[in-house]
Amino acid sequence: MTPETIYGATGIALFAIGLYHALVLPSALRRIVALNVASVGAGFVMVIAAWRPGGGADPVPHALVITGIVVLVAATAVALALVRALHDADTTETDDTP
Amino acid sequence: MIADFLWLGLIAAGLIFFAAGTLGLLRFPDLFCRLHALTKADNLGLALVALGTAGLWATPAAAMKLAVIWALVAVSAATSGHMIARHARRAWRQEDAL
Amino acid sequence: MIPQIDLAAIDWMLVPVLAPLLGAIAGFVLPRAATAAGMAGLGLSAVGSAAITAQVRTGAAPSTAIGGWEPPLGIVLAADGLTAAFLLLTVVLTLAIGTTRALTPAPARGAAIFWPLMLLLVAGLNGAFLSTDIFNIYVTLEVAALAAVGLAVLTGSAAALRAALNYLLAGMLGGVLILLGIGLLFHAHGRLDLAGLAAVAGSAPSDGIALIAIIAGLALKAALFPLHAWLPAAHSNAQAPVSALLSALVLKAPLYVALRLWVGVLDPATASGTVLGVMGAGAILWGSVQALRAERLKLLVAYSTVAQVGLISLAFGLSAANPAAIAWTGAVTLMLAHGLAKAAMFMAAGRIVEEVGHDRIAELDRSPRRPTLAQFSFALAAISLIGLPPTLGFAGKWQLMEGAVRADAWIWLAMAMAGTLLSVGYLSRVLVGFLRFDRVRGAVGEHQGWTLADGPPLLLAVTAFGAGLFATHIIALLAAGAPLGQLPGAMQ
Amino acid sequence: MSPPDPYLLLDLGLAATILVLALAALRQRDSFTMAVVFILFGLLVALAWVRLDAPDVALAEAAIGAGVTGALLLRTLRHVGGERRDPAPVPRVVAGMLGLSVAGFATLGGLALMATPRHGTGLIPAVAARMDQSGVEHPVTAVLLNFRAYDTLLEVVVVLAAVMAVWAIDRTIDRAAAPLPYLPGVALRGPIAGAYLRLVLPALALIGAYLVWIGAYSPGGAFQGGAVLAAAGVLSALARGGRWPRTAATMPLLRGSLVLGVVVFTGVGIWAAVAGGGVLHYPPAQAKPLILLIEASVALSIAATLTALFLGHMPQPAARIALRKGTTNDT
Repeated sequence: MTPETIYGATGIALFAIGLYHALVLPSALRRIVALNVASVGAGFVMVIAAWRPGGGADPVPHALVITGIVVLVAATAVALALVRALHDADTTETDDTP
Repeated sequence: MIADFLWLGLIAAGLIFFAAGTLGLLRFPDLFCRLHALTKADNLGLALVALGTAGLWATPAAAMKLAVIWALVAVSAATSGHMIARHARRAWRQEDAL
Repeated sequence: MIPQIDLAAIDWMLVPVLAPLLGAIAGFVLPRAATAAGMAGLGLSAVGSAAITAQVRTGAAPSTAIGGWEPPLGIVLAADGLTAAFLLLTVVLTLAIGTTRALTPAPARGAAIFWPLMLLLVAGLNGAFLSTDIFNIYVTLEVAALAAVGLAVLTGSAAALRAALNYLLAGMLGGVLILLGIGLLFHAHGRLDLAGLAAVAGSAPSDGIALIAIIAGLALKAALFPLHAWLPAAHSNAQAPVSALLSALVLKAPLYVALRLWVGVLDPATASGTVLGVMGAGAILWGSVQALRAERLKLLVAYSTVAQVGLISLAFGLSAANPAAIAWTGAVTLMLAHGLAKAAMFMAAGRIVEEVGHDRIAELDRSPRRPTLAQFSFALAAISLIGLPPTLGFAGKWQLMEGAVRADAWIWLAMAMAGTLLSVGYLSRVLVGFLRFDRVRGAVGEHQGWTLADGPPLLLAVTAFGAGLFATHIIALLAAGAPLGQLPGAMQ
Repeated sequence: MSPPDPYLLLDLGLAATILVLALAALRQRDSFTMAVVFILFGLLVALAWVRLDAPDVALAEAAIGAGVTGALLLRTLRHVGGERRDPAPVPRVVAGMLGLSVAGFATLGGLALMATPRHGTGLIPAVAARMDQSGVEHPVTAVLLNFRAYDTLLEVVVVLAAVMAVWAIDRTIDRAAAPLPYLPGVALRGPIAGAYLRLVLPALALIGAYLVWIGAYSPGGAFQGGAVLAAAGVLSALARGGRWPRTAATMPLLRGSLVLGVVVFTGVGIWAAVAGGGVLHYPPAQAKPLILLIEASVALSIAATLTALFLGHMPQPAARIALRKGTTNDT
């Protein structure tokens, strides 16, 4: 067993956990968190692809994962803004109809 | 070699304080006691870990950075502890008033 | 004396990406000048796209290694006939949609932010069309996805917000799947350039899973049945120009990337082609039935997109399952035809809603106001979507069916025919209403029934209608630079 | 038989904890606990990535994946006061089938990943051979800001697109009827908080700038530094109850900082093309100052962007604030 196999399996497992929960969880907020977990799983696969026993990792996948993290936080922020806006829309709707 | 054991001992002692703080967080009855456990024990634990690490690293630059990190964490923990406690006390008073 | 600029010496490859990007920034910083900045960005991008197409037609196969770094390390932008066709589609659609927007009185909310979002969308799409690097393609698709979500909420209704959230979550899920596939590909092959991957793809055990993940992610973004659930609400609840953008253009980018990967990079197995075909058939049936049942015009048009994406996927599947059929040009012609016709339809539908005041299909014929030109555009676009000669839709379906006949693939042929018949069914529901407009008479001369904003959809509809006459030229352009045979920008 | 490698035991423990935390976050009943566990999850993932020789990625995950995302989650929970369940959850049968297919996909994927040998060299030699022309000494920064600078430019564009989308969403809300977007209850006020901010804000600015500068030599860079600067931005906004400063200059300044990164990045790229090299082809002699210039402006933009994404609403023009003063009821 090497760190590669341990964390590779962790990455795939995290991806599966995130994917499954992103499909079935009943609240949008939680689906967003699940997508973040799945994305970390994909990140693990890339970090594993970069890792070399004895050091000297490949910098390209590292750059890709950093880009992936930034892209995902951007999308997450928009999704959460939508969750807040929907909450506001529902609140005002129920206020209008007694 | 013997010095190394001293530094490792400091880190171990720090970890014990962390464990105690976490135990307090989990077992203490109310929010104020928990805050008490966290802010006090963790700050001391972090100081010991930082001291031990600085000794193992044995360069002035590393020691300085660790000192700054400890100071910032300590100040942040104290402030956030204060904010949480103040918020909780206000919430309490409001409940009493009702 | 006029200074001589050597047009051939200019590197046009990044113009279709950077011009809209700078237009978006100018429009964002100076909201008052957003329209001018937007149209300028689109215009400059059009010039770049035209120049690249001209180079492709001379057989130059233009390509640029950005920053001078060659693959596998650097990112190469390259263009062939397929790229040029989609760049031109983007130019035509965005100029038409932009002009309509500029001619329409601005709605109160979200007026200025429309332009920067639309230009970022164009930058992302053009970036995806030009890129030959799989990770770079992922980033460009994300630019387009976030801009599209911003555009989709501009109507401000709770329904639009809900639809946009589902749209975004589907897009994020697609993005994460693509990212996993890229990770697996890099793990096995240590590179990201399509040309390099084409040479080694399929040699590693994890390539199958990587392919499934990437294609599933793209299918989700392209709303391929049964991953289409987010589409109808997102497309029907947006403002008309935005619906046109989303339906006609944004869906095409993941389909385009899938085509590049599927046929150009990964050697498609027969079974996978059959899977695509089955998904396509499901989409045709489901989308058509829902379109037949839809009560609102925009929802009908949105469901017809589900069915049309199914037809395109059927053509994909046919070209993968029967390489002898060579139907990929048919699939691409269908994509172009759908882009033109669907944009015209959504914009015409928007104008009809504006004039009549609602889009309930059953009551469309009970209005004293007659948006005549918009109805005419809608009808022309419908004829192209159905695929009657001489439209571009006809040219696409002809190639698809000819391929199916040549490959003795009778089931595929039957599915394509069924799709055509069903589209006649749901579109005639609308067209019949148009013809019965005389049931209610308004005061004659009260309203002329058309405005300047009817011009762009009419132009698009006429283009979709008449472009079939130039189908041979379009197919010749598609074949320029031998796309999908050997990828451009391949560095040995 | 050799004794087990203690580091492998550490890896196993860490991997198991990460998986447990992921499941705990997603299946946790209480939304607030979910957010906190998710942050913890991100921090432990960062630790695992340090173990895998990826310190830059670990910094980004800790600062952005755990920090910024966590802050966004908590901010959203504060606004909506808990989660809303969908009226029509996924039926159990469908969920079971989805679970089976995802499990099958993961098993196949895991087996395929184990069966596939890692590519021998990756792009390590390609990067190493060109490091002397890159202008910086840290390979990850060389990839991000030079070899694949186009990706990074588009990445900054993605973040800008997110702000535009969030503002488009903000414009759809009828503020006269809806709850205010601010966070009055969590205001950092009082003498202790004030003293803390006076101490910490300059420290954060210094740390952010240090991370940007050190990126040229060792782990760090524009995104990690920008995230630290964003923390400063969020803290100072919280001191105002989660609002933008109410001055007429806020909006133009903010718009300027939001686009600064893209403008400088594109400007340098086009300048390089006009200078004869091609887009984003820096002359090797000037590569280092150009990269530092781009990094500094990108870090500022990332800070402004993340702050804007956290606050989630547009700054109100001063005139409109005066009009609405009678209706706001924050304390």
